[in-house]
Amino acid sequence: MDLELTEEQLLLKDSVNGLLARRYPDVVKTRVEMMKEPKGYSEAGWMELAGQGLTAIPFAEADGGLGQGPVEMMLVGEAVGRTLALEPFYATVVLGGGIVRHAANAEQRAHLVPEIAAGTLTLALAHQEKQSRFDLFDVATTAKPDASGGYVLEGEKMVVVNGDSADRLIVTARVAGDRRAKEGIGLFLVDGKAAGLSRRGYPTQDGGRAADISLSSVKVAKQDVLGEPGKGLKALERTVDEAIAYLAAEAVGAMEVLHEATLDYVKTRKQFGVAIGSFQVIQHRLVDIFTALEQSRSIAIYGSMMAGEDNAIERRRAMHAVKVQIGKGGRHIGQDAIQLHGGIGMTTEYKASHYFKRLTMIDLAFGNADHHLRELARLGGLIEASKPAA
Amino acid sequence: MDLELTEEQLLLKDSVNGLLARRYPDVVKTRVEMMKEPKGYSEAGWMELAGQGLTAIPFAEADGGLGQGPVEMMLVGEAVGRTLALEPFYATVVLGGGIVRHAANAEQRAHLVPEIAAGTLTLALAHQEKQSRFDLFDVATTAKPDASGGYVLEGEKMVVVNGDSADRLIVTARVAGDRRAKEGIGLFLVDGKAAGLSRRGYPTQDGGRAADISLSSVKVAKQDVLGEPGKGLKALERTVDEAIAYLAAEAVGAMEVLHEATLDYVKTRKQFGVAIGSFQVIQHRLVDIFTALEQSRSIAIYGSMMAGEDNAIERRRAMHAVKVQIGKGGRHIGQDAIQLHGGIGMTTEYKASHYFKRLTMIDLAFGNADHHLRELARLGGLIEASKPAA
Amino acid sequence: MDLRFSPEDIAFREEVRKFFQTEVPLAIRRKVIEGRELTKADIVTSHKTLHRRGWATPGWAKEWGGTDWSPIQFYMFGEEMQLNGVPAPVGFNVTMHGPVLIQFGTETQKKHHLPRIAACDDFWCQGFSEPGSGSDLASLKTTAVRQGDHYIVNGQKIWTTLAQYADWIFCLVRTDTTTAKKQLGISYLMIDMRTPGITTRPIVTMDGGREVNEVFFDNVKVPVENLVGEEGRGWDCAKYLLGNERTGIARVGTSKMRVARIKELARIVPSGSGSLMDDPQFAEKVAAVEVELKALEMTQLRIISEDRKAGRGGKPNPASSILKIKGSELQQATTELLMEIAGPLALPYVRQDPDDLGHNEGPVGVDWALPTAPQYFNNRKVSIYGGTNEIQHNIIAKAVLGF
Amino acid sequence: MDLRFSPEDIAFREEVRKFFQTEVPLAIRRKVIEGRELTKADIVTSHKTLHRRGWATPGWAKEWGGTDWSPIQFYMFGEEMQLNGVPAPVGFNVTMHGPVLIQFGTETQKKHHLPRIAACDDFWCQGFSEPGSGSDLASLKTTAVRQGDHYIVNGQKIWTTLAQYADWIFCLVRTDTTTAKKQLGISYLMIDMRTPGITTRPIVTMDGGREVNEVFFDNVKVPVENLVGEEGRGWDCAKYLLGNERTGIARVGTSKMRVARIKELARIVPSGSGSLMDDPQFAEKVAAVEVELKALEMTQLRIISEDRKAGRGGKPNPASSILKIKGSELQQATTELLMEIAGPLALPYVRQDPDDLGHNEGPVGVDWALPTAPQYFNNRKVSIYGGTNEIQHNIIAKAVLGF
Repeated sequence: MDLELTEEQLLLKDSVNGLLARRYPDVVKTRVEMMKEPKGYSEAGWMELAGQGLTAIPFAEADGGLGQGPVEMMLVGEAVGRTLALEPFYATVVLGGGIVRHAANAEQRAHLVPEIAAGTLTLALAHQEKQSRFDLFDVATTAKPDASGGYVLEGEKMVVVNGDSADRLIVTARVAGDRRAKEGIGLFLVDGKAAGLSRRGYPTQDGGRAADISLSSVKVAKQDVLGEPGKGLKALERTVDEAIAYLAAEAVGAMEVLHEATLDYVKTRKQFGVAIGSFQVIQHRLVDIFTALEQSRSIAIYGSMMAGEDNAIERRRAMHAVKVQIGKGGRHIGQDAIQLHGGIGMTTEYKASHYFKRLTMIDLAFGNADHHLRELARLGGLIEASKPAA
Repeated sequence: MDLELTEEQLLLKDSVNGLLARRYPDVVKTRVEMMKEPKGYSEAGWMELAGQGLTAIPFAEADGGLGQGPVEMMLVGEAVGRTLALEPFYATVVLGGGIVRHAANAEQRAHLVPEIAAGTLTLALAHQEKQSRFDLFDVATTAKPDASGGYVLEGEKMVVVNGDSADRLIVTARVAGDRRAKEGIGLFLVDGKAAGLSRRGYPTQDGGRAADISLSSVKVAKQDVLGEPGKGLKALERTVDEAIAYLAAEAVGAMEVLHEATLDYVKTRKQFGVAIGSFQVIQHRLVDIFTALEQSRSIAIYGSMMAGEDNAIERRRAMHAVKVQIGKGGRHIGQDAIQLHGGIGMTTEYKASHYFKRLTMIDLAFGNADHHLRELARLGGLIEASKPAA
Repeated sequence: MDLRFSPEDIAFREEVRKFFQTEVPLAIRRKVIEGRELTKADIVTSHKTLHRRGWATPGWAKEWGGTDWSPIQFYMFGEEMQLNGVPAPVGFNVTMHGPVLIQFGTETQKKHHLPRIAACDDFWCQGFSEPGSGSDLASLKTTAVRQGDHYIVNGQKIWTTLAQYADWIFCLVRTDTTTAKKQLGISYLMIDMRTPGITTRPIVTMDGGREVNEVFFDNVKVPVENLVGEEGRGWDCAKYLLGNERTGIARVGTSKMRVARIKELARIVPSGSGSLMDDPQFAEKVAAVEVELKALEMTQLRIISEDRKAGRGGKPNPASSILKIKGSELQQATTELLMEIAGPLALPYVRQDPDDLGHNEGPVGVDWALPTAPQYFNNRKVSIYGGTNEIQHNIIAKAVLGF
Repeated sequence: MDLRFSPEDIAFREEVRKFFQTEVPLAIRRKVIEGRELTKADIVTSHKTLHRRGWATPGWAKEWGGTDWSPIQFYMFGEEMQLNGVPAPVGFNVTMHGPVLIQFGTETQKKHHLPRIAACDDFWCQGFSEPGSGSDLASLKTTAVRQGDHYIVNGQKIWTTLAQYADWIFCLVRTDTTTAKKQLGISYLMIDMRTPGITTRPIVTMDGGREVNEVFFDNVKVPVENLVGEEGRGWDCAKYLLGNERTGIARVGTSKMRVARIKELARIVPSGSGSLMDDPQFAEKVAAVEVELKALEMTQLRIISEDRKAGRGGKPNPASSILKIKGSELQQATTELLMEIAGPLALPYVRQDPDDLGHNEGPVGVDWALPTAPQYFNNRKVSIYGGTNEIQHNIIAKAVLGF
């Protein structure tokens, strides 16, 4: 049991924090500039992340990655959360990369990983549908085999994060079974410019970009079918579990900034001639924010420890717990940070609202706190019932 | 719409408050004396309540009552809550009297009501069973018809409030159907000294008394069968709805005292040289207690208004809402009152704990807050869904 | 004690409801119910519709176009307005500046302004808050220096709601900077927004809305006849204004309307085998809100009835701070539940203004889900404005609990 | 960074668990798990069992019978103790007075007292709080006046836990009433409870328990050799004592044990068609506690690891106030859930003491349900003692957030 970071991890932490702090000297101003970019982020910035090797972190060295793990991903997530960085690390490396790692065969990985690592290939995961809400297995989009051993996709996908600009999309589609069957889901690699694919991009509530995507007889070549068709759910679920651990770290980074900003604000903002931080009620609210932050940090660490767990049930239990705590903590800290800032907290000109909105959308990603609480309860929770006395 | 009390109601309020305040000059001391009494309350006090006509309030004038309603019962409940009076008004008039009013025939009422009104007959409702928890219809005790048109009872009842001393018990027993069938429940009037009936009395957590009761071939004469056997659930549910409205008023009375006591304590108790009430955090906690009290008072009034509602579903919805708010409010105020009192709040020598414990047990009576929240949700809540736009 | 309403009151409610449902355009009412933004035209149209019926200024003195409704009828009117998604008459006109003029204005001021205020021929806004003064209003710094028959106004106001729509602004300004007590030396001025030297800058709130603004005054000439009340006694006007319409702040009707909307939408959103409304956890969260709301409604009725008995006029009942605290909590809880229904579909940000950032290749998303996140974000303000909930706690602690 | 425990640590945990489960009588452990009261004999038996194994005083210096466990092993030992319902060694002996003697005592005092403390041959209790001084400990008034080779002690202590079992009491007394700073002038005395002039009165708590007492001192003669540390420097001992064992206060193991008990009982209680544990609402309430508990466990491990890194000894990490706040909330949440399982069956009050009020014709009620309400009531204390949660907030505000 060791909760200290290794030398390498400390170095990574410093370098990624340094890089992003340099790229986002003023979070609000930088985001405003990026939103004007066609892709909603700076391509130069993206190449810089790749240049530092961040995009290679989770991939096996054999495939052209750095062979690092969830702790390293946690360190990146926390830095991204502190700066609300808009580069598509989450869409490309966490989600797209996760599917590649867990579903693609060696040949496909040998082809894809070096490109991802180099920053020359961006990905997006197109799984959400209008009706599917938080159920990954709820897939109405269909994939029909064609003569060439490939497939033809038909359907609608929604709020695909960075789906408007991703070079290639990973689309979930059904090769068998009815809409909510857990079997019969395939994972397909589709070019963003493929014939029959149309995407309508838009900004998101948290300052990023996403797209709604229509697929009408979109052809997928044999070599772009990831994993055994029909058996895709397992890889998808494992990827989402890793994404939850990553999002937890990102949330903790955002909570840190809100805690610092609010603490700083109440110590300087004067009302009735004194700093509002001199009121005991305000001080105790900050203590509760600090407590929620530390509890969230603890669960994020737990998440990064469990993200690598091979037992899917144990991993799922842990991620349910992570998402519950992160959702509650983020909501508490976000709402209170706005409240304690007062009017200025409501504005887009000041940073607090940007962090609050990001935390709100992290809670809605892959199931909010109450959804995961329900699922955790269904799995029997974390602790075994005791045995009746002999 | 009028939320003012009538002249008569104001008079009743003053007299019952005056009477109980006189009988309970020091709540803790008086309770300690009463607990030494064989019945756990002062029989003289009980006769005094009857002498003031309180025991006649809800009964029809034709039957020998005062023909008053839920508002008058609310006024008594609030006064009882303020003094934690131990006289068996709840067991005899609210519960027992409720069954008599809703199930007994004219002849039975003509016989029973004058005795209840005179204070010469005490009752107890024996419905709870080991397995039944909060389900009134869950009845394993059986009633088999005998040749004389009467019945023979067999079974076990638990925590029958004032069941150790009541002159007569109203026992729920099954004449037909399985344990959880809503049909087939009968209501039977049984003498406390009946052959085959044994009761084990004990003090309760909130300072009253109750009994566990065994019934082994207990004979019930024809004239002691209340209402049509097998159709007893309706009257039982209506009685319990009225009991919930009454308990809400009692809870509000107890909350009032805790609010006053805590406010008084923090204004006088000194720490670090100043009254702890000078700390803003303490002041805001008292504000939250005050708010919970007023919200609970509001729902108790609502409850008394709806207790007379004939539409069983509407009445039930309302009582679910009442029990939810009362349970939450009582828990919040009770726990915070103890916390703000500190060590002294933990002791039986000081009154706060007595009110806290009573509020705790009121929540557990006939379903706690979360139970009623679940049931209210199952009934679709209080507000209709809006229609989609034309 | 009797919860039932009299036949007269029931008839009144029917009449009001029928009017709202038949006379106020459905398109406008749907916008309110669906949580979409209103245009100035929507607000004014609704206001004028009510004005034609004599219902835009029910609380005013009869001679100036008020009604003789009972407190219950006022309550019913407000609740039906909210239940049916009717935009309230412009509050700056009707519940803020109008009553101040009636109480403190000269005959000339009343004769000229009140009819235009009532009819919303002029759209008013409120110039109270300043960057330096949030909850501490009396510390305001905008100055008005007497120069012949004008005041020269310099300074800045902030959080000025709908200033971009306004023809006039009523302002608190400092006419005397030498007074010891900072409440003194404040005056209440009416300023024509078209006067040279006034510039308005929108403040974009996190929902992308442009409700609030900064208003800058650079040597703005205001005729002295636009002074309301005595010079230096503007604080009286402010106190009077802030004391009005306390019970309305609970917005019980709005929250009821949202609960109904929550149930409508949660039934069309699939969850597991059924709809989200079939999920016990979600249904119980909604029910918990309904219980609080019922208690709050009763608390509001109790305060109305106590105030009536005590014959309180505009004077606020300190207990009504409960209405502000609980009312805002419930407005926030209901908007949060609406966003939860949308779930991942709440993510798209649909531009609200031409100069908004990010290009949008819509139509995107699911129509009903799009306003849910902005509405949730926007409603964070209700526990901040009009005295934060922390301030409301202080008020109760002092005025009710005697700390 | 690695959550997995080393093989050595896992072996250690196994060894500890096996010892607890085989050596500490099951009857005693069941009492703890079922929330029943322990007798003095239970406590002493458990203490002596651990002492025989050398595990009653693991935190002491090795020369006095301590161990060289790593922080992780201390954590595992404490958690296994709680998970298995093993009564902790008497805290007054082991984590309070013992360490103070080792730090501040004379060789004679150590040689005479430490072995008896470690073996629980003497049962100690703590005389700090006084009626006038709750959280404000330094304002204590009990006096000790030097008279030859004795101190004459007069005054009163309150909330003295298990004084009725105690052979000795360690007290803070005022030896100098003239000092400006009230922390000065306080001394730390060891007093034999059999000394004439000491009377103990039980304070019955709302659960009917008699854990705490008032202790009165009426001209009690205490030999000067029972002074620990210098006269007037008792505050140093107090600070040192209060700083020890901060991470233990989270009682994660106890709450885990209770969650397991909750699940055991909720499965045998019928609710609707199934068991209470099958009810989603109840199951979700339990799960919510488990999540908080997991986060708290990680927070505790982080603080242990930080303290180890920072080489903090007894000095408390201010962040450990989080452990007190969250730990007490979870102890209260779990006992409340246990009472909810009992529901109406929690009502019977089974007398705990011969002089208790109300006659009882038992056997009554359902055995497992009877302790649930008293346990809930009793646990209201955990957010009060050892510095109320409000005080813990003040500590974090000051020491961590720099207010």
